[in-house]
Amino acid sequence: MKKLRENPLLLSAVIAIVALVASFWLLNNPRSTLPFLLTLGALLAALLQPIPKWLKVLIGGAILLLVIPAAGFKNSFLFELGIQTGIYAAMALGLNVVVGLAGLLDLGYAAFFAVGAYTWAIFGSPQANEFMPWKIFPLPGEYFYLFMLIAVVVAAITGVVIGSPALRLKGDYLAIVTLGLGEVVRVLANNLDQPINFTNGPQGITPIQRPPIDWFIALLEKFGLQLSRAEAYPLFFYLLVLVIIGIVTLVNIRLDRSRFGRAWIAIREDETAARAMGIPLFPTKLLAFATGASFSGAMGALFAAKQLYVSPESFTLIQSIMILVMVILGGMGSIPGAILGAATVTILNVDLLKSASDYLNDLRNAGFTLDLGFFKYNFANLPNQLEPAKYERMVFGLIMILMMIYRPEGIIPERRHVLEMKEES
Amino acid sequence: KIATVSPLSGEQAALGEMIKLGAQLAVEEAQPEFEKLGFKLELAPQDDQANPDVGVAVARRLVTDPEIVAIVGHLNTGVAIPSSEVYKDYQLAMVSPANTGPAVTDRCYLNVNRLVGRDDVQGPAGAEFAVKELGAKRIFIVHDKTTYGQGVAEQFKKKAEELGAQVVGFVGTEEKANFQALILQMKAKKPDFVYFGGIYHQAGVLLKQMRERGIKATFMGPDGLDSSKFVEIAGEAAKGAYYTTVAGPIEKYPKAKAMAEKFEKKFGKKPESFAIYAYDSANVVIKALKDFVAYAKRAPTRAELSMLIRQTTLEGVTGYVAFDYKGDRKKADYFVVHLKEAKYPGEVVKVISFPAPATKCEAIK
Amino acid sequence: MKKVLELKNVHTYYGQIHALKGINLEVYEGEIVTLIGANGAGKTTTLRTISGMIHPKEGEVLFEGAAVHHLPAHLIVKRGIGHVPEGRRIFPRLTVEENLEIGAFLENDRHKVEERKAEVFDLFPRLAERRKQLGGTLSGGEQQMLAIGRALMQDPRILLMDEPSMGLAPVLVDLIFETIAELNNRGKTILLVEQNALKALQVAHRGYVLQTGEITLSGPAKELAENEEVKRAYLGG
Amino acid sequence: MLEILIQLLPSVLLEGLILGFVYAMIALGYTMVYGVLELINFAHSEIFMAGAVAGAETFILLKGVIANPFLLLALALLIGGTVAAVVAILVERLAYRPLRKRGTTNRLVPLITAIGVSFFLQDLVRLIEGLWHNAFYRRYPSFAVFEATYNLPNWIGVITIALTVWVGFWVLAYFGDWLLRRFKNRAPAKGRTLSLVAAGLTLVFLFLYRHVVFADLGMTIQMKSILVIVVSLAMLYGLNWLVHKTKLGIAIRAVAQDAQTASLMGIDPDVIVSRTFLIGGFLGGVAGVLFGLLYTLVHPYVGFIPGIKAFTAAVLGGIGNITGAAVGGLVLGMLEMLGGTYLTFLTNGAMGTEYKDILAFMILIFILLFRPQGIIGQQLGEKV
Amino acid sequence: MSEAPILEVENVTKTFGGLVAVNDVSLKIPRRMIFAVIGPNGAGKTTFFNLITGIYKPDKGRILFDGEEITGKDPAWIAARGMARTFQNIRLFGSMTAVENVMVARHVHTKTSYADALLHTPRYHREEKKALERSMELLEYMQLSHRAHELAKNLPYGEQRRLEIARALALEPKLLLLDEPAAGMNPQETEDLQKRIVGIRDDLGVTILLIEHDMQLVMSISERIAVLDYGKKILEGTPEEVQNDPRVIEAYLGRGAAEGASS
Ligand SMILES: Nc1ncnc2c1ncn2[C@@H]1O[C@H](COP(=O)(O)OP(=O)(O)OP(=O)(O)O)[C@@H](O)[C@H]1O
Ligand SMILES: Nc1ncnc2c1ncn2[C@@H]1O[C@H](COP(=O)(O)OP(=O)(O)OP(=O)(O)O)[C@@H](O)[C@H]1O
Ligand SMILES: [Mg+2]
Ligand SMILES: [Mg+2]
Repeated sequence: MKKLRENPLLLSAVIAIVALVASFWLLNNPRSTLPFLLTLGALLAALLQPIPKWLKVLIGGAILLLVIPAAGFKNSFLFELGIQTGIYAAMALGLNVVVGLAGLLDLGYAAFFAVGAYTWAIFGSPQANEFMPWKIFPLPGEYFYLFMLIAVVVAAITGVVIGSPALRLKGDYLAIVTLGLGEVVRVLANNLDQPINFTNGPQGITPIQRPPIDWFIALLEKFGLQLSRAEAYPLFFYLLVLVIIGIVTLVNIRLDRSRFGRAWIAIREDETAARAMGIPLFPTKLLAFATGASFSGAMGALFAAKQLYVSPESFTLIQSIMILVMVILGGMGSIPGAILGAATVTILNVDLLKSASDYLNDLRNAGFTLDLGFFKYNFANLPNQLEPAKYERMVFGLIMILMMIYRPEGIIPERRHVLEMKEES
Repeated sequence: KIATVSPLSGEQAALGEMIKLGAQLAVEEAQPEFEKLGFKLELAPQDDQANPDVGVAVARRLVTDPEIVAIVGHLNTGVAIPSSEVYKDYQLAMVSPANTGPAVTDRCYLNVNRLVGRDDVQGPAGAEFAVKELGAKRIFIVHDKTTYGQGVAEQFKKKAEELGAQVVGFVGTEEKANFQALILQMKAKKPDFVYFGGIYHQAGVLLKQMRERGIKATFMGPDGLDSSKFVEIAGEAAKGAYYTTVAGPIEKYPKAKAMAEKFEKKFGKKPESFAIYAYDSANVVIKALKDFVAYAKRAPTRAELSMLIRQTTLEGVTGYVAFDYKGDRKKADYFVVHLKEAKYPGEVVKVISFPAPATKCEAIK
Repeated sequence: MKKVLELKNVHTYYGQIHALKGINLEVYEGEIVTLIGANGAGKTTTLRTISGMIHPKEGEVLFEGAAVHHLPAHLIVKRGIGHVPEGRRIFPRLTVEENLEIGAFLENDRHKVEERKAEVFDLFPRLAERRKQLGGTLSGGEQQMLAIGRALMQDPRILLMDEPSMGLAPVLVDLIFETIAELNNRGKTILLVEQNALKALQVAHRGYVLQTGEITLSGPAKELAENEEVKRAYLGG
Repeated sequence: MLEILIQLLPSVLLEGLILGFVYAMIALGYTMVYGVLELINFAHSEIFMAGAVAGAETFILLKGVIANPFLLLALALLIGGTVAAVVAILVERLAYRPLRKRGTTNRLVPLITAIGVSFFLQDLVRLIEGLWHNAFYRRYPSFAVFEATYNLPNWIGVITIALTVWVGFWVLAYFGDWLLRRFKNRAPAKGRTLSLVAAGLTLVFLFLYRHVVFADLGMTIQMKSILVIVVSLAMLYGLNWLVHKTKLGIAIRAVAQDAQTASLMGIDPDVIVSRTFLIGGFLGGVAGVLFGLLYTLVHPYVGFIPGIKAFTAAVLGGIGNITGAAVGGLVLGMLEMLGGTYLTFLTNGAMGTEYKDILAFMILIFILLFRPQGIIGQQLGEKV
Repeated sequence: MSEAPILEVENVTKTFGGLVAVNDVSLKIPRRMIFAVIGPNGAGKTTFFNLITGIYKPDKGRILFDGEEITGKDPAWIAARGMARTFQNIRLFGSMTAVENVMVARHVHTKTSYADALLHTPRYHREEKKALERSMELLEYMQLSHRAHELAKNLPYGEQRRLEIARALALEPKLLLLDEPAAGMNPQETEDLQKRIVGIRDDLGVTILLIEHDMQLVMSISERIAVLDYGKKILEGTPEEVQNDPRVIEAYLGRGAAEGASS
């Protein structure tokens, strides 16, 4: 292993081969979990190990843009997985700015997600007719892109509004206040169906317009791909999410490496010292808060368009906590960590644990007998209460505990990048 | 394979589990028959955690599994709607044993059907009985802020007001333990009738606390109260309460009785709430499947099965099942049940037959 | 004279950092021994190793002949080692009196606790005046007195003191050194770490010079104070 | 309308008080652990739940065996408390201690662990209950003694109203004075003057509304509510005594402030932390049993909402401070009840009971803005 | 000296609960001077620094910095005006590298907007490069350039103290406040430090205000000394005056130390 590390050529070769094998395996078995995981593993290894940059780009691009879409046509669940991972990754990146960089514990982050989602949901559906004079709603799907920007702005403003009182508090007090404000947003969404019907309350809003993709289908046709709308949408959203993740990551990196990023970390490390070095506390914190919020807002709008339906149930405290878990599991303050954390949690939650329980269920249905010599067990006798699907949460909790015990700094710990001094020529 | 999708973990697991068990019973009963036909019928229970994200993800998993032919689920309308958007794209049939929100079928998808009544029917049915038969004048309405509870409560309110009763309070609450704030409001408003739109575990506690604090108003709720748990939780307080339900007390149907006995033998508990709907839902699917297989000697495509399910009729444990053009049950009987003693089930005091309201379907996309 | 404390070839690490590279050191009953050395030489680490706050990777620490280096701190303390830690480490939200009482945590005899408290108040009358004040609001010098008093409440066999004069006003520095001599007169064995090497060597019987984790010199305090090298490096030009 | 509001007031405050004591009981456990580990023990709500479920089992199992309800309750409290304490200690051993041993400084890591523990415990209890009873909702049996309702004499209600009105006027007077000072540069009035003004206005008010205030106010209280109040007061005093007057208490605080130095005093921090969890867990379990008795229904997910509320209460009062937890609980309980009852009336039904949590949180924020350290919490001015 | 003093403190008082930590202190500090504040432990020296830098708000009194009133202003605002400090207990940003620590203090002198940072405009590159270069220069100046890319928390104590000074200098201060810079240093290291402090004043023209218990250091480099006791300023004067004042000897120096310092 160590030898492998020291030999970049060998390492590159190994990773490339693994990636290739995994890809083929996945393409032939798009529905099984193992090849999928192996492919992701190869992707991860390619991005994290010290191999040449062009190879990283090549492997990463091939897997993300060719292999997964190709497999996705056979198993559109992969797209769903990719989209959800992407949405959460973007949010984790946003929360990473708030919690990871600036050290502000925010337990109400889903509130901004809700704000973004409702921004598009209300105007991209007939809902707005309920309280607007002109009966022109739903707005056509083209407006989606505009509304994504609006969602960013609205979420950022919400961030400022929520942050203004909350950020004057410290530590755990901040946590509880953000938790409360997050709940406030959800309760409002749940109750603003009267006296004026803004959100349609617990009934939720549906149907929501999706951005039109005729041009996309036409484009694909040029490449010789004939897709129906139903098939094209997942692909479209998948690619859209990839683009957004790209943008969001770039924004994250750029902020991290600017004076703002340094100021955030300084505040996280020592507020008093940071102030004594000329960093105004409140505006800087607010900036972090609003930045994080805007990421979440954008993803909210996307979520609404993808889901075609929003209701307050999607924006609970558990949601906020799960995003926090992603950030910390991945490694606080670390950008690849946030993405990986989001991927881990999402894949665990909607794929791995489900596959495992499906598998156990199959064993049971087939009456499989485990025979260890001294221990015989027929799965058909598995009591009903031991339904595997019921204990996914428990397993998830256990994984969280074990992760924290054995790798508390996260999967990819934050590592401060080295500032390179550009040589004067 | 038939899949059930319902929350199996988290707070709503008790309800979700009933869906699973009901369907499981139906599937296991039908297995031998299918084996004879040379096919294998299996159940794939899935957990949607009552969360729309997870629901959609599960839906995606299911549609891409070629073995899955139909869905029995979900529990929550909020999960069902986005998930059924996915099923629709793959023409995968969904038969809902629990979603009462009008929007589920008002979208007129060909593949989406439901067995339960709609909120906009059950609520008015209850209101009619409350006002006309029980003479309710000052009505206090409470709901649980879910799609289901609030939906029913709103429809109840509309009808009750139409019929000339006064609605003195209309309050939503997510509270599960301490209802004193509501009870104090009732004390001030002095209602003679209280309607609760929601499910038994809240209703039972609310009713118990109401009686403890001396509120004597008549209590009524929708089929969310149709459970022995309701009586168990409320205890003596349950005496005199009413609820409306689509499923008459099991004893009334010989078939249902047999089913209940089998269920209890198999799972060690009584079928409750959505179990019988799930049982019937699964049976609708099974019947359609069987018909097709027997005729065509091959497994149907999803589209074929969807079409067929819409046409299928069944003499189920919940009564006669047939779907209208939107996927709603053509005609559902609504029973008003009175708990004369604090014992479940109560006595049916009235049967109201109500067709599903017609909605204009726009050109189906 | 009885050997109270002995370090044999002790190696201590902070993660990768090799802080102590084979320390050999001994303290006899009734002695004041001082440990001097530059910043980062490992003085604090030596004391922390003795009292079990950090465990050596190699070598052994013998207290009254028995190896203690594998024990957790609270068990070592139980055997009779008192430690006045670097930076005082007063419990900021306990009162002066509670700070002292917690020092006598292991003593179950109320009488003895009261007796010792009286002794400490006798030694530092200033603390008696402040007995109800929160430890965190004391001034630096008072905190130092409290830290010493707290260690005395344990009635340890040997007292480890880490830079008791750091950050103190010159008058207080004098007072602290007088106190150390006074304690020693009453029979306490003391291992003293000091930046103020001149003063330390004046009060001590013997001394060790520590340099980047190794002992480079040792001997009677008087001799060390005369040593040219020591003078140049630690006593100031 | 106003008359109804006034007549309801004593009952509302009384119910708020009871609810407040429930929150206070749970909040004590949070504060206890926070005081030592500076860790928001998110799993406390599940420890509480374990106690509640264990209490229910005790009741159900022993109902036929033991006839005396008070003895039965005592047993349930004991068993519920013990089970919760054992769970708490196990959680500490298995999940938190390894973290401490690793010396992780990041304070969010234990938080995530706590969330994991919460998930785990919820489903674990469900699994156990499911295998045992094939169902996981448990109902506390009712006993006539506990449900006996007592009418409180009217004068208590009258005094409550008078006091509330007086406080209301006092706040108004104070605010008015503040305005005068701010805009007219008047010298501040003495506290006594303000009180006198308020008292005078109160008398006028009582005179005007005497027919309302002296009508039957109908305050009732149940035996089980009285039990809750008694037990939580006992817990509060007991804990205060333990933490401030005993050696163990001083040791607990010492470990909280500086575990490493505490070990230099011969204290084994592990033992102290374990004991803290034991005490906190026991209190949580007792609270759980009383919660179940009061509100009837318990299940594996019953802890979450009261847990969040109690945690809020602990913060509101000043986290880490025992009296603060109680005060925070009471304030939160009252606010919730006031908001839940009155909002509907005040907004004419536009905003109802469902906004009570919003109101509670708004006030929480408001209070924290003026007292960032919580109501009772001490300002630990960081010394730079 | 016609120039106005860099810092004027007028009748400043600060109390904590019942304790008067700083009691009616007035002080004028001329430009380009090395000025020391000494006094017994708990005399209020650090509190005095905290008042000047805005970390505490005075209960009474006025503080003028460079002719401008700064009483009750935010510490960041004051720092941006050109006042920098070090802390009695080192307060570096532990998980940042040394050079990043210094760059943090360049915050106010870096003129990149949020949009610049996002879009990587030419101005961003220019400013970022400037900040980096300046920071490296300062590390060089404090002889720390070999440590530039190490995490601050991994540096030895003495280097951490120097890094704190480098960080403070990055603010381009007109006034530099040092709180016990020699604490925990041995005589040898103290001597180095002494030279560097004088150097900073001479090279950069920065006024220096210093708290120190090491009389050797204080007496040899400061031009004026103020003595605090129980929050009150009891004396101000040249080192000789202070050293020989009986009150100072009684309350602070003690007889032994007074001899030690003069030797
Ligand atoms: N917690 C720690 N983590 C990592 N390294 C440490 C730690 N504490 C001390 N060191 C390192 O160990 C070495 C010895 O440090 P130690 O504190 O024992 O020195 P010292 O002689 O007491 O110095 P000083 O005079 O500054 O107190 C130093 O190089 C220091 O950087
Ligand atoms: N935040 C605070 N809260 C309460 N008391 C404080 C606070 N900060 C300082 N004090 C008190 O004010 C007094 C002056 O403290 P200060 O730190 O200014 O002393 P100092 O002169 O710097 O002493 P030293 O030389 O020991 O550093 C002390 O009695 C201290 O306990
Ligand atoms: Mg040291
Ligand atoms: Mg100081």
